[in-house]
Amino acid sequence: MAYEVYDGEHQLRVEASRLEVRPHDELFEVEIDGEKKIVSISRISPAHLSILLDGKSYNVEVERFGKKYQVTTRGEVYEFSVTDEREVVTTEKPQAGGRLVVTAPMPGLVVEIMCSDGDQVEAGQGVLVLEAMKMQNEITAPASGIITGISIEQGASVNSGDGLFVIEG
Amino acid sequence: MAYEVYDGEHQLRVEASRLEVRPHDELFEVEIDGEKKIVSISRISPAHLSILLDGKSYNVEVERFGKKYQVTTRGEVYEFSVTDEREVVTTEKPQAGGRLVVTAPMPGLVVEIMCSDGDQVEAGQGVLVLEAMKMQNEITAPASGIITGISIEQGASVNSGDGLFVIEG
Amino acid sequence: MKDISKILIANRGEIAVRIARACHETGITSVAVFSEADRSAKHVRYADEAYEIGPAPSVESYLVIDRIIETALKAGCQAIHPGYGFLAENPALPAACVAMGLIFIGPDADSMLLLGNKTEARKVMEKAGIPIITGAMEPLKSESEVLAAASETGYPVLLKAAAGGGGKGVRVVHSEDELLSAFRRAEAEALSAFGNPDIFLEKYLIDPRHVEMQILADNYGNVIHLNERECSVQRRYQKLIEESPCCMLDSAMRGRMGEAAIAAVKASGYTNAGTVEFLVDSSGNFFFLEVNTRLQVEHPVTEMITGIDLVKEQIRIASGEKLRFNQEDIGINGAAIECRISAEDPETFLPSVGYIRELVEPSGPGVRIESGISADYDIPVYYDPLLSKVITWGRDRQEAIARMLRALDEYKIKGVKTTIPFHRKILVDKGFVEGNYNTGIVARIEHHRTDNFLEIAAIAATIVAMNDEKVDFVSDMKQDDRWKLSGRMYGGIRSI
Amino acid sequence: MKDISKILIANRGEIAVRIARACHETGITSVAVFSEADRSAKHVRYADEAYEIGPAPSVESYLVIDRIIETALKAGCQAIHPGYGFLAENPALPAACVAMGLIFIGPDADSMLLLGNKTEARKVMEKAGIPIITGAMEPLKSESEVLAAASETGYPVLLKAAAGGGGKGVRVVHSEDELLSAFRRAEAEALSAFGNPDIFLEKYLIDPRHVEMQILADNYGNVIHLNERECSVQRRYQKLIEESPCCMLDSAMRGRMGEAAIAAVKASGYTNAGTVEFLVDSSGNFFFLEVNTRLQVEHPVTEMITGIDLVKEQIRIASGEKLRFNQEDIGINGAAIECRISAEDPETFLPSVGYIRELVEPSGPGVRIESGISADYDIPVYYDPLLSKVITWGRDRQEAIARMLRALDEYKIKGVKTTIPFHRKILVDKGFVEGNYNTGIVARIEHHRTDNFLEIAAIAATIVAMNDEKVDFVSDMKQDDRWKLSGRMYGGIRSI
Repeated sequence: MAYEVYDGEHQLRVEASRLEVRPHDELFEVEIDGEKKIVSISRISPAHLSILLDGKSYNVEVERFGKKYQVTTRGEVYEFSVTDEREVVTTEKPQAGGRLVVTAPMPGLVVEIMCSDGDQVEAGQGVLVLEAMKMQNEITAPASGIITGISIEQGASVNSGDGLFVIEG
Repeated sequence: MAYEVYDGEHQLRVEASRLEVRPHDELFEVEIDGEKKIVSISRISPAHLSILLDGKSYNVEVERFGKKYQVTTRGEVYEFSVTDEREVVTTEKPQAGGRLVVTAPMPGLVVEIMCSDGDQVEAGQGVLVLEAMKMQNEITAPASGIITGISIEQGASVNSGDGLFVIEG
Repeated sequence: MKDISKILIANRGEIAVRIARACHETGITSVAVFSEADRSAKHVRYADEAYEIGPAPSVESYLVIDRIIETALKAGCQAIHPGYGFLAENPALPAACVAMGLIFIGPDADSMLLLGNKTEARKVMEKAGIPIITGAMEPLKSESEVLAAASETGYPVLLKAAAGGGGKGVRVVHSEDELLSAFRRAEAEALSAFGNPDIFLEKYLIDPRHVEMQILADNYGNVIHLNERECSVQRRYQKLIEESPCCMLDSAMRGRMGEAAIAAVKASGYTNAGTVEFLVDSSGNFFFLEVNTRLQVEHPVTEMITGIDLVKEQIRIASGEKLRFNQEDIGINGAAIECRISAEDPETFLPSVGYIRELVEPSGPGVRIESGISADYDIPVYYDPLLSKVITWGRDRQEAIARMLRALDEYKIKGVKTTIPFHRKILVDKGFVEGNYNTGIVARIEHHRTDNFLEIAAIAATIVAMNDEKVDFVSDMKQDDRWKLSGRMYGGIRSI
Repeated sequence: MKDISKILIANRGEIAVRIARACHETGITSVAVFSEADRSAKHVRYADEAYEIGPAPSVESYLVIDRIIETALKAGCQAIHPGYGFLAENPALPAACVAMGLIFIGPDADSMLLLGNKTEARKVMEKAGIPIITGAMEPLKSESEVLAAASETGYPVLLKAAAGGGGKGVRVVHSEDELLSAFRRAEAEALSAFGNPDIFLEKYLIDPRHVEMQILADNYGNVIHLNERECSVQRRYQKLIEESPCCMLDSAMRGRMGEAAIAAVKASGYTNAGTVEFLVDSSGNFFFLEVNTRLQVEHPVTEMITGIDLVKEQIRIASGEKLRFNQEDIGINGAAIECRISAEDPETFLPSVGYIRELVEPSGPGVRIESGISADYDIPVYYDPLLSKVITWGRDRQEAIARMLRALDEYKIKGVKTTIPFHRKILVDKGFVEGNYNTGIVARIEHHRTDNFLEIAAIAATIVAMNDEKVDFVSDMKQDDRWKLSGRMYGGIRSI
């Protein structure tokens, strides 16, 4: 099966097929942008692969956050979306005139709310302050619109992903 | 439920009941040899417990080998059998006039076999040499008797637990 | 000589473990305290004893002096070590210790109080003949005082909280029309952070170097310095990388700064371990900044080049021992660097909380780790994002840097974002490598990425994705949604 | 000056990682080789490149000179580092390197050959005026020669293989009636181990100290020593704990031993890093034992007290650089100790193979780990049981010992038995702590256990057992059976 791997800048087509499962590694034939390579992969731990390719040895750490893969090797960090070629590719467009639910990007304490329901805000305007790990982080409006559903109170603890407020465009 | 914990020298009766499950630990009431204590246990990893008892903090590593538990804390290593009180306790006696299957205590290479089937051996007499990790280890007869079933050949690789030979008493 | 055989460590994280290690090595029983969120934290497991002192927020646990004193007494401790942060610079703790017959491992309340007040400290230093930055000698009580002081000093000026520290209540002002509003905001911030609105003003030095002297002072008037630390790699007045020795100091300048530091300590009646911070301008003039009346985060670089265990010396001094060293005994052996590893995005420095799924620590020649984390550890959201420190030693600075790069490559902390990629960028920066840098370095570092390993990374991502397709995604749905949202939010958060 | 920018490391385990780290720090590309059993081993993952060289048994992989040379050439290496063990003391490897235009990081084949032959080495040393142990100067070819040599030397005597090392072909003989059978067994063992049955004889010193001098020699006749290492904690001629400096040496005796070591190196035309081993009797007389023509397992203790990275110096010397140090540049900074951690039962020293389920390595001030293992690693049965080495440094020996005890307490290797409990016993032994010990120390260590933590251990076992009852046991049945059998087997195995 082929995958589209996209880091925000480069789009690569990668097709890998398992040739052999051995006691300490697996051999794959990988076709990347039309070029075929034989790759030995040893999965040291869930997040840690040892890859041998043309004699080069790479310790590669792969972490998945949702559908994004964050890959670290030799000090470089890459962030990819990996899409099955057969999937319908829909580009997420910014919603015009829609409804945007803003959620907490990290767990924390709501120390200040600077807007009220019904306020008109500009994109980038501060809406509330979330304190996490002794640092105060201002959560700003991702788009211009009207604040409609502030769902938390000052002093509340929120978890990552909890709804904070809604902006209607 | 009560358990009999035995380290080859001391026999302790331990009864533990879970009082409370909290986000970072569990509280137990433990009765050990008639004395009751409240113990906080935090399981850091499968083999690693953090125990707080009367303010003392113990990092305890527990590894199970079969029904034996090897426990390490503050540099001391203990080996226990832990038996449910309700289990029928049968002391394993050395088998007289029986059949003893001797298995490989470690994976290795059989580099020498010093006996043949039908040989009379004394307890402690060398029967074969198993090489593991560059060291040669002589496997001796655990009891006197007649060697009957040498099931491996010189040069063979064996795994831990593979049968090596049988002694009939 | 007072007996210290049991110490309560009034802290958490890597510094609590560091202090417990010193106790372990000297046969002292260590007592940890912990909040409800920290039951399974490393410092609790490391200590010989551990007691819960309250709920997760530090104002209800690590900052409650009464609970800490009570716990120390109950556990039979003779002494309390405050570490850094939390109560380490709060004079109420040494005062409470004295009242209850406990030894505080640090200076007495009076010198801590004196040095904690920035304007008072400036006056003491000026009197002792130590160079201070031009500016106001008293808190500025009115707008007219501020305007007068600023035009006398000359722009740019820096407004600072008299009771302050850690960058709170600080404003750079470039011209008179910004001055009054900046003054009002600084006052408000100082009041909220320190309960004291006093603001004073100094000449603002553009991109100085931050160089500090480690000192040790016993209770008998003996004071020595243990060389300098260069701490110019800073962001928002928070140090990120420190090293010793500082490449710009020759032994003559080191001697002058050391003498100034010793004079500063003597003038304030300070004892135990402390740090005198200086700013150094591009001409090599140095100016008193402040005294940190405690162990510093970056103390290990000094330990690496002097071979002296500062925590053990702190305990010895507190027990009433005389200093074991004269100034002539203190040499410089090689070079050492420290990188602070935080749970933060390496580009935006936004906090990254989460669960440490995998941890591989570097080691080998010249590498030391001071860590408060372990595998299978859930980082609490309530405390500082500092996870650990990597310290490397080399025969020379070049070797220390090479070892740091190697150590960072070996260090794997999976589950949260860390500042490791940021540190790598600094360490290969031409200015840093040449030793030619100042506090402006972080602002000019670029976060570009090479595409050298793009293909291998893409292959790895594909292989893992193929494998992931076999597992059930249901449990990940929420995380997936969260990702999309935080993706949309990108650029919508700023640390303030 | 020859260019060395890419090195093949002809080894595995901790020493291969150690060498790759030195390459990483100096910008040299490292090339690992591995057997089929080692695909996922740490040294393969650590190196920049890695090539498979054959099946698991080392005679089919790590010992195949042709495969190693071929791999080095194919990968474009300029040099080969042999580490220790495997091919490190086989003169055929440097000879093959020379023939193929590769640099061997070590001495040349001739001096290796000379020093590898124990009787030839004794002759060279005697001629150079270095004290040797009384005994035969030539291999003993007949029973009458053996009888004559033994009665001339006086009992007890030690029979040794001329081509030998590592305790193979060695027999202690206390009286004439044991002599001839011991001689025949030693001959057979020497033939099987080294392909050479030659045996010679020395006076057997009862419980001497083992003290060795680290040397560095460049290609221009410059030779220096880097102080001694005390390696008297041995079992069956295998070192278990090493330290530097040795407490019984004053600077005069250190000077004399250093001069003897330098003379030994010069007499044999030896270059690169090497070690001259001596036995020291209870009166402080020292006698030449042998030269190890390679890096030693215990080289880190020397690195810790001198600040010199021996692997980097080996590479520099091999590339044709002159020594960067004079003898006067080499000091002694503090004290260092090393404990070798093996996958062995800490009482019986029987190998313990298995899967490393969990790994927590110690760190903090003065602790260094050199390790070839990682978590989730299956220890292959084919190779040496050495897993890692813990090295600690202290301002003095007492601090180094205290740090080692702390480090061993922090070190958690779960899944196999290790020698960590053994090391703790040595480190608290009165003779060891006082520095008053010799090669007899291991035999007299008692493996008693305290019952101090019996109750807490019993509680932990019970809690885990309660929890285990909930899980399905089917997959453990085999292990269970195995345990019972190995329980029965207890005392039925002995290492030979």
